[in-house]
Amino acid sequence: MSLALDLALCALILGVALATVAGSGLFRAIVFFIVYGLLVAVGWVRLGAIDVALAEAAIGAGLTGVLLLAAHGRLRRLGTARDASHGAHLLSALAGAALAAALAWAWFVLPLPERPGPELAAAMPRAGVENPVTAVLLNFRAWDTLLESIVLLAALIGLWMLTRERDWSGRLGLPQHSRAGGVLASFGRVLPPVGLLIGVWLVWAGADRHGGAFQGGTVLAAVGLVAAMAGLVRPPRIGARLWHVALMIGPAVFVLAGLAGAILAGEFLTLPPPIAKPAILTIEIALTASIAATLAFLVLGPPEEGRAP
Amino acid sequence: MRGIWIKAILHRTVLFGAIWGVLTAPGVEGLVAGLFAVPATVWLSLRLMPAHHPVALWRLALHLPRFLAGSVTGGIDVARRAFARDMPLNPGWVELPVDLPDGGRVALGGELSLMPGTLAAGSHEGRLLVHLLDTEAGFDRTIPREAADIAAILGAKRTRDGRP
Amino acid sequence: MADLATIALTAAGLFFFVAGTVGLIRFPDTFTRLHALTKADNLGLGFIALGIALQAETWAQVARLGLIWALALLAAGAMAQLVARTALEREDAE
Amino acid sequence: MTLWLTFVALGVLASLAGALWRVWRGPREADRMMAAQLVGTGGVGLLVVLAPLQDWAALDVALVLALLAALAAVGFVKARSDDGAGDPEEAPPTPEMMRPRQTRHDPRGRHG
Repeated sequence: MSLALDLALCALILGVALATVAGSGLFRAIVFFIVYGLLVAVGWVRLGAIDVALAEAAIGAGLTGVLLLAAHGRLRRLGTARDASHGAHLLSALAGAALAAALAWAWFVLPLPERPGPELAAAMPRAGVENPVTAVLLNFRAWDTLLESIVLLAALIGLWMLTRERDWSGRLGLPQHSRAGGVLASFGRVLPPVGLLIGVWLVWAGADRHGGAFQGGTVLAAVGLVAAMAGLVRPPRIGARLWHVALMIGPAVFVLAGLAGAILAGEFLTLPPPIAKPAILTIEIALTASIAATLAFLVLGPPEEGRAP
Repeated sequence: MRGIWIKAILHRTVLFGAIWGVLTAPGVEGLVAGLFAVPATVWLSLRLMPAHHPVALWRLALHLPRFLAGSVTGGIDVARRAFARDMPLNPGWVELPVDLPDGGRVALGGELSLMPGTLAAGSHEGRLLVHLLDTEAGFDRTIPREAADIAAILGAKRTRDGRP
Repeated sequence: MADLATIALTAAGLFFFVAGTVGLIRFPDTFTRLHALTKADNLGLGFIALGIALQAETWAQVARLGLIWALALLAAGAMAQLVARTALEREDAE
Repeated sequence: MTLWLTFVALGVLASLAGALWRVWRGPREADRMMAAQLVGTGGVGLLVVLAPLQDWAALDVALVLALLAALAAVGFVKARSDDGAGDPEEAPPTPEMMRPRQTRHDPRGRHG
């Protein structure tokens, strides 16, 4: 019976993936992609990967949907919201199939991924935290995470480079507005506080259970976007100092902690046990601020004048 | 006015504190983090939704059973229509003036959308737009009663456009 | 006893979920479908959460189920009004 | 109990699959969007059922999904507005779309 459930879930995920790429109509593909994110989150829960499921729920079912829908709305306003030509379809189908084949080949050739082995179990007491995922991300393989946080920042800078000259000093994204006291505005007043609480909790719980800077930061970005889209909170301008600090603080604190490790333990980014837990918590809090701000700004887009002056 | 604010801060601290407690239970280490998280949340909530109306919690509690019962009736009604062979539907719109502050009108709309046969589509110039699943079943008769309940929850103070 | 109640409540929840889907498929226009979705689905979720709450091991899990349902209701109330209004504004058949 | 709850989970999954038909079929964008909403609520329900079957931590994922359930719909109505940044409630409703009680004796209603 449990096998039937997993098979049904897999079939549904595959079916939705096919419907996303096979059907005509951009909007339909976007909605299927949102649904795909939802189902994949359930799939990760079935696999026992709660941390990944949380990230997928917040990113796949939350932020990506808003981003794609906004992009589609823009294409429609520009009058270019139509399907790609057959040739382009064929080309991307071939590229996708080649990528899938390469992944499948790698999956069969590489040794089967083992459950976190005895090495991780032996190392856990030195980690400073009890959640093995957090231990790996922020201690044992901190390099990857540090570089990822810098990549995210680089992506935002790349996006901002698309700003038109005359819009440079404007606020991020389109000028959002809503009817005062309407449904959207009221929803934007009620949801963000609860989201703030849940986002902070995800970061806090990440040390010992599941969650972490990425999941918490994404939730915070999402509810911040709700407040911004409801026209209640005005997005900052590119030059705003406070937000520069928010964007930079994650990677900066990470590098500082790495230097502290270099002095105390003789190797960059090695967190010796006595300072591991406070260091990881500090990095997590700083990373959360940076991830939340970066993701929210990425979805808002570069400054644009839009309709209002 | 000051009484409303103090009451609102108290209410919201208790509410968000309870949510934080639920999230971090069973451990007690979460309480320390809560000392920062809960006040920050209360501040954000007061900033986004200033306390203009005294909320009568006991009236809200009184209203809850009615809402739950209506929600169950609404679900059964929709299920009955969905499964019926000839699908008895008779959809149409009504527009009705609702004398509530703006947030209250939205809450009423949301509630009506979960109650039998009614679905709100926001409002226009103080009039709530309601879609009826069956224009002859008298679903709209209950709307004034719900509006009165919400008005009572929000205190007696009512303004037409609700803006402070 | 709790198990029996769980079975009854989750069965009711499943019934409403299926009813919501049947309504979504069978009802003739956007607005009536929105009725089916908003009402039946959240009732389904409510009954399932209630049934699972009887299996919970701690009160925190029960309260968390309540919070999940409350958030779903809030989302449904806002979503129904917003989507209905958008659908009201213009025809957009592709 | 495990058997029954697995059955319920399968049932919820089946009702999700039904909603996917509406995503495919449309015809209006609002129809597809609300079907995705159904999948969201169904996903929350599925995770709630999985909690006692598998891991109570599934509730935390359900909580995040429920919190962000309306996010896609909000993104949709924003993107659908004239300048991509508005609110459907700002414009007056189109009169020909909501002639009150106009469809009284037409059980099939309006088609989008």
